[in-house]
Amino acid sequence: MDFFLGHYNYWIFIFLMMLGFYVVVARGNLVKKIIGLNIFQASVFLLYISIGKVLGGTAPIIIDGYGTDPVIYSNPLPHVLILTAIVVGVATTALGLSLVVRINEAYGTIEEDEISEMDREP
Amino acid sequence: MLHAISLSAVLFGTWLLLSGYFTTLLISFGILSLAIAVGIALRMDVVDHESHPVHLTWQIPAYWVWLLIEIIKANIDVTKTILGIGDPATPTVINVKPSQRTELGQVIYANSITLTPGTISVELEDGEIMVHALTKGSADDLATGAMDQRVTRMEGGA
Amino acid sequence: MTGELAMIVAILVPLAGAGLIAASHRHPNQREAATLVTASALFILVLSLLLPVMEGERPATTLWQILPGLSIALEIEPLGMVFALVASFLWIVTSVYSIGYMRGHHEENQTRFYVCFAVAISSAIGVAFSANMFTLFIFYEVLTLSTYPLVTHHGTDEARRGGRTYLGLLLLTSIAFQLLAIVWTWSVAGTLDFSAGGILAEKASPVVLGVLFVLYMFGIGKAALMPFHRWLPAAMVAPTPVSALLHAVAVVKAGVFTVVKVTVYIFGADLLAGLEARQLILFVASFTIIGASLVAMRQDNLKRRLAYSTVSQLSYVVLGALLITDSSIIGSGIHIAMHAFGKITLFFCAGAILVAAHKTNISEMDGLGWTMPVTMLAFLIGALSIIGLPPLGGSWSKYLMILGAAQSEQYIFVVVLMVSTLLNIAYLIPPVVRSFFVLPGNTSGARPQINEAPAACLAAICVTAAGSIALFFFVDSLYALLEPIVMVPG
Amino acid sequence: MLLAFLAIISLAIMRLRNLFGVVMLGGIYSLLMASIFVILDAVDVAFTEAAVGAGISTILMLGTLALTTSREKIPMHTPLLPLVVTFVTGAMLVYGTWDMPAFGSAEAPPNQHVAPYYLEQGMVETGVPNIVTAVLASYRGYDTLGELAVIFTAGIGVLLLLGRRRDPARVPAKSEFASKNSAGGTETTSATEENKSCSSSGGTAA
Amino acid sequence: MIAAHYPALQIALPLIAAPLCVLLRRGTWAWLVTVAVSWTALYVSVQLLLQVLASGPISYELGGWAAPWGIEYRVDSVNAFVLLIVSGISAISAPYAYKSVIHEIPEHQHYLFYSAYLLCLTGLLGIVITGDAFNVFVFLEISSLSSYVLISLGKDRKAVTAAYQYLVMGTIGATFFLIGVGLIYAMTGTLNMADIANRIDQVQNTRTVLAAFAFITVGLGLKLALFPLHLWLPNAYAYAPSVVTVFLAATATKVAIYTMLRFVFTLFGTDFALDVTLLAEFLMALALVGVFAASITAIFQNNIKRMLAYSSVAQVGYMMLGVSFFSVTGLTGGIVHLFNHAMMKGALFMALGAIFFRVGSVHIDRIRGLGKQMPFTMFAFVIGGLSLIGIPLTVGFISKWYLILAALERGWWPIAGLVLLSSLLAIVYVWRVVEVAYFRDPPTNHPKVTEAPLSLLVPTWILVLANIYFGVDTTLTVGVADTAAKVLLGLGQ
Amino acid sequence: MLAFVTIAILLTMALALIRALRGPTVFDRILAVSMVSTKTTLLIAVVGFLFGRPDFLDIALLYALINFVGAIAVLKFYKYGSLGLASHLESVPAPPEPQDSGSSTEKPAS
Amino acid sequence: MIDGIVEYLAFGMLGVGAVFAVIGGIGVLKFPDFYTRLHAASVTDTMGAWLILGGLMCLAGWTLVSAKLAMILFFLFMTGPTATHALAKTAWYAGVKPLTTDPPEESEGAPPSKP
Amino acid sequence: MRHHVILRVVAKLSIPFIFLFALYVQFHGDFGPGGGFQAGVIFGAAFILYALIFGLDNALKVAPINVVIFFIAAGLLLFAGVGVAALLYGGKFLDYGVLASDFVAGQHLGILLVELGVGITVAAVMIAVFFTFADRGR
Ligand code: NA
Ligand code: NA
Repeated sequence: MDFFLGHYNYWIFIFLMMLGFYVVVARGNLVKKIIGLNIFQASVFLLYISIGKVLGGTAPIIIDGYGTDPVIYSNPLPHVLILTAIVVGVATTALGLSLVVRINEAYGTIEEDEISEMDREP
Repeated sequence: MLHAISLSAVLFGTWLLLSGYFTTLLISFGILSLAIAVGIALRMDVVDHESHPVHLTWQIPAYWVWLLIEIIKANIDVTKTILGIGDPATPTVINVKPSQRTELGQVIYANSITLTPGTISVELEDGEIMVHALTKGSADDLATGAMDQRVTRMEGGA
Repeated sequence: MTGELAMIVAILVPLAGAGLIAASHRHPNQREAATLVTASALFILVLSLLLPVMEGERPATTLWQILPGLSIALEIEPLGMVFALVASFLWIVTSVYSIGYMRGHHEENQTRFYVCFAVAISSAIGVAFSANMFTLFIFYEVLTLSTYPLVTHHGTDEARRGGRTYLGLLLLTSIAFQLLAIVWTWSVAGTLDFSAGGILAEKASPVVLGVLFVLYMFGIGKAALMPFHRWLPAAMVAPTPVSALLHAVAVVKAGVFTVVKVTVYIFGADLLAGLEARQLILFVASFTIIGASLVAMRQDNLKRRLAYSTVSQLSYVVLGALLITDSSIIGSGIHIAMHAFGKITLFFCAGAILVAAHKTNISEMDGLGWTMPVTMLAFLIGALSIIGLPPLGGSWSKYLMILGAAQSEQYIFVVVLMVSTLLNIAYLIPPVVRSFFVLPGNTSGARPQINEAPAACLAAICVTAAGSIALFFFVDSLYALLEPIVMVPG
Repeated sequence: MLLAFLAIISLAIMRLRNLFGVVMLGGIYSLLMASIFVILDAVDVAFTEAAVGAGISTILMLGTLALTTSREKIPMHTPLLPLVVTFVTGAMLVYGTWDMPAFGSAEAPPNQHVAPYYLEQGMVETGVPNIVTAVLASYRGYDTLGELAVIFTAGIGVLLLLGRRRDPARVPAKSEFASKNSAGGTETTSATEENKSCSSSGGTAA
Repeated sequence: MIAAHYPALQIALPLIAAPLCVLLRRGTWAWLVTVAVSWTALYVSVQLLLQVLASGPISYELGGWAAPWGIEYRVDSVNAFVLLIVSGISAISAPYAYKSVIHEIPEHQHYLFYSAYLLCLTGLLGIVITGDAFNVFVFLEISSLSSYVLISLGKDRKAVTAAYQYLVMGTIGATFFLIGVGLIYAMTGTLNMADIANRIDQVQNTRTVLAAFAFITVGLGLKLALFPLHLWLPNAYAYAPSVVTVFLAATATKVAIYTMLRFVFTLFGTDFALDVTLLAEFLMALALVGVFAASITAIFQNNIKRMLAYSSVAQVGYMMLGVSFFSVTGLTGGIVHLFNHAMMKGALFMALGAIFFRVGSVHIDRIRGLGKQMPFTMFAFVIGGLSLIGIPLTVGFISKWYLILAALERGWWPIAGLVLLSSLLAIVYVWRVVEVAYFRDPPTNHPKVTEAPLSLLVPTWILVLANIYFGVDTTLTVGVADTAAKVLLGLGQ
Repeated sequence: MLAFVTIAILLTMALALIRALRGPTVFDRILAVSMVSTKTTLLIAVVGFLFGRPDFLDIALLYALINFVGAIAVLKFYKYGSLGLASHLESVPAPPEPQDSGSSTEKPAS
Repeated sequence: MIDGIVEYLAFGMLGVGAVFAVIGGIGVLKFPDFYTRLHAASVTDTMGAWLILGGLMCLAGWTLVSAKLAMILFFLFMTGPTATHALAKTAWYAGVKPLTTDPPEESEGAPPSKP
Repeated sequence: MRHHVILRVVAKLSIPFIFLFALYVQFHGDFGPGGGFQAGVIFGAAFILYALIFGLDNALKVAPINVVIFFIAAGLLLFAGVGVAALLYGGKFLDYGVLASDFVAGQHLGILLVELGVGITVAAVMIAVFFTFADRGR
């Protein structure tokens, strides 16, 4: 039971991850794929952040310097990493969407099947 | 200019409240920040009587208090409707003609309508506000024009 | 000039010639002059090396070490000397012939032809002078690549198809088998140097050695062991001088030369004697000798018939080398030279017939002996040399091989050699007979007009035919030259 | 609970074919994420998620839909392979969690090894009480430099992909006009007409 | 003094140059900056390699923070070699870019193009030089994002689709990598590679580490186009602008392979990879299947760039095959092939770029008769092709040599045979081109074509000659690769 | 009490979520988004108190400040089909061509 | 004493606010059409939000925290109805017809228009 | 959308506050949540709001695209420049400690500048991205 309580949140992240991943690989709509990627990445962010959580801890912003009263802080390192990862995710999304726009301009559709159909014809 | 100065003052106050650090460094940052904010705002041409109604400053609190009471009453009405113990929902669309002279006044009126649960201003165009009301009752209340007069009075007080 | 330097220069001279030829592509006369001058220079250079080698000198030099134990190095030993001599001499003759042929036939892209030819000769010399298997392999591949444009010279669909088979099979065998064998040899022996007695003794298990041996034998695709012989007939689409180059001067000779080298210097007779795989290859070679002869008999196209003849003749060399008796090995070495002269004569004749009479099939050659007497006589000489009748060079090599087979009491190969001789007669003599004794039916009995090939062609034909005869008489010195290769030190 | 919401929203996003609706649900997703980050003590991360979610993500998506279409078509192919791939990946991850330290454990290696140094020394060494900032900008400032380069890349990437060449002849005329326009709070009808024709011609020219 | 900061400069220079290009706003100036920076980067990487060879690994603590708290650069002979490859290719393709870019990209985009190019360079160098697992991710994304952009600038509309595909696959790969790093972090509490290597022993037999290993391998496999994760690559390379193809084909997958080597050997350790996972068997099978499948596909391509792109997938197979032997020889072969493949593919794609410059197409029908019309370009292509096949005296031969040797060392001679057989497939596709270019007459309905300009030819021939030079003089390449292999296997310094 | 409030907010969120899932029009979904956004603002504020870390209020303030930008983008999207049009084009009547993208009453595809 | 009163006041406000919020949420589920749901939503956005924020302010007392809460309150007050208005307007333009009592009709199906 | 009176007025009112808030976030990243990235996004959001309501042309007049592009580059250069400055002062790349006489003060200064660089580039990129998308649609 302890094991379950200590890990079930990971499994939810994994479920989310798989949902996002499934959307990316199974869906033919290019915007939907990007959204799937976002969900996929977001769940990884959650995974990282939960790794850094310390039960009974608080946000790693030092309160009143270092008093005598020991305060437990959560691990700041995953936060830092995920800040970077979020930014990277946003950048990827922006680029991906611009590509989708360009594809739509070039093909008149954003459905993968239709695009590959058009590419197949000479 | 007046607007710019007053905006600066308000922003500076906001900065102090937000910051909570009263060191030289951070206050200088505050001044720098408000300079940037005001500068861009001026460049955007968003600093005028509409955005910064200094002329209304003293009328506003009184109106707010009144509005607050109205909102509470309206909240209770809508809550009752939701819980099925008050008037049943009888959606209505009505048009009201605001009596305010300025667009700002009309905006305040329209937003007040929206803020009050049970009525929503859908469109403000050509000096007419289209309102969607949850119940006939709230539509009728609005039609009495009490709120309209309050807003106009506040506007006129300047 | 020291021997070391001369070796390097010998390889560079044809390359420089190629440059000269390319540079004078706008002036055909200059270009041909460049070819001839280069060829002569090369021959003289190679000849200058002959005496020291006969006296036992072994000029050697390492040019470059690519990896430890893996270097580009040159060394002259008797077998290579023979090959180099043959190749460089025949280049002159072939050049003369080519000039006549190419002009007479109004071929295009002649500059490319001569350039590639020169590069091919350079790599043939490189093969001859290689001091280790790696160096040999490099020149072997350059030879393949430089002859490819020659094979596809006409650029027709047929030519490209032929070229594809040519390149495909040669690269397939050399890369898939030979290279594997080379790397393997290097990884077990740590060296690839040709050294008397071989380098593989006690370096690997008999199974590995057997596999290696088979890989080598089939990997040397230019030796055209069945079933990897198809490239040779396919390459018949090329202009005739090219066929001459392929069959007599450079390509197939490089193949069998490599076989002998591998046999003698990589494995060594002693090691090979105990190898089961040797028997296997002996039978493959025998099969090739007989099989190719049988196929040759059925060919009406003269060049194709000659091509299958070559396939068959190459396996003589393989057979001779693998019988691993002194006389058979020397015999196979001699056969490289003998066959070169014989076969080049035959090809020259075939080309002459094409240029002068525009005929390619044997069935069309009735009475041709009377219009092209010189050519057909030369053809007869060449054919007899291939068959192995005295007083022609080919008789010696065949004799030495049969002797070797008998000495080692492998009589079955004696039988093979005898039967194949009969077959040789069966496919090489009919063209001659037809051309002289069968008269074309539709002529009105009038004596046909003499209509020989261009003078340059004719001159070349005479030289090689004469060479075939001369070799019969100078075989002693050839034997003496080659003798050291079977002498294992210690 | 929030996690459950998140799962439900994700499922809905997956199934909904109206991309506009999907974008809206994406907005909710972001809000839920921010809340969860707050609860997991990752305030800075939550702040970032909030800023991105409210400030740019939705708008960017809408911008894309405006330029493309907002209807997703029903895929023709069978999703068997994706299902398998997804399932295998998920199974691998679940397998991987088996030996992971329990959620929130202070004894987990990440909370024992490097991080304590930051928490103990970070403020002393950098003078910054927000340890996340200290690590972000100083200890791992190089990561942040890289992150900025990523943003920069995306910026010039979008400009390269979608940026249009501005017609030099058109810009001054236009801006002059526009400044006249915005100087007053309202504009005249004739100005509206003129400006309209101007912008439409500019649009086709580019 | 400055020598101590070479590691920092290696990355900082292109990173600073990228925004500088944007500020300059002029294509030509941006190009000049790009050339200058590329050559300086090459100089720096040469210096680094010399330093490493002379005095062992270099550690550079960014921000002055000691590892594992700060981010550390760690240069040893493995990554110094890869740095050299990347910056060397950049130094040669930057001059090449000038005319090619003018020809293929609208003028007002030039400065942004060079900026993106420099960012890509920064990203690739950054991945290689860093000693921090998460930092790898960041620089991976810099290089990836800029690659997506660069690829999408190709003239064909398929370029955009290809870029999109790459973006999706690349992001999945990067996210997998991120998951892997996260799991490692969860188990070891650190991100510094050296520190991970030390601490992972205690948790080596956990399922989490195994999962981390799987995710990192698959993630990087996507990036390095390991069969069957290569689907993004052919179109991306085929439709990108010429110089982008040259640069990416010669560097991007190499860097991903390097990263995989680093993780498998240095972080997880050879024992783990061999004992706990079936990596060796898996890699070998994938590599071989990949080599054959990709080579066969390449044969059927009519777009030559696409053909060479498939060939790249096959070549990745060779590199991974070398790795899968887990021996010094095999690894040496794999690493030396990193270098060699960069040389040959660089030369081949440059020649194709020159053809595209003149002909406007790289379709096989359009190169008819080019052997005569563009003799130098086509001859460069032929030599590059020979190198690809593995003809002696070219670099391709050296690679094959080591791969075969590694197989034989293990006694797996059928694998050696397969390697050689697969070279024959290369003959087929290379020769298709050669045949058409030399033995077909030029099409009559197209204007006459002339030889490519010198600014394209010279870089092409530099690489062609490098193919020969390093095929003959292997002291540098094999020497360093051998050292690197020993370092990775923990046998050397 | 703060815990109770937290639960109430979560409950409200859940209700809004159900609305978001049910639709039926996209506007119902937007409405749900806007509700969730206010609830998130509150939730973060309350949680900040619950944890004794009022620093969190900055996030709530952020939401309060810029959440309506999204709503305006939606308006712009629906009214002009583009985010870039200038205001003065508003008077141009929109072509009444029906567009299925924003169509109402669609349910998640099954 | 004062503290106690303020605390009770705070709890009272929080509790009532929470109740309003939930009821509004129920309304959003229960009401028949989009516009009526908007009304229900505004209950949560006004009373719900204000009372909760007000309660927090009481808890915080005269501190900067309260000031921040006040700012949140102010901007919710400003932007909340703006968003609601924008939404109603959008729906209106998109052709979502309100359900009116006089002729009871199902009018949600009207497709919105987008130029 | 200038005729959307309500929106216009509210936007005018809130934009200065959003700017101020963005800058507050920028300069208080040391003490509380936030920092350059968040500030940049918020700053960009204010511009986006302006562009949504007052039109892209007006927004481009306030922030011409070339100026925006300049800032995109400038922020990154500022960050990297701090790194190089550290080199010149004799420290390692990005070692802010050497930037001032006191190590901690140097760190503080470095963090401040670096975050500023992040903020500038992020804001400019957000604006540029929005402008580009919006511009494409007309
Ligand atoms: Na209302
Ligand atoms: Na921060």
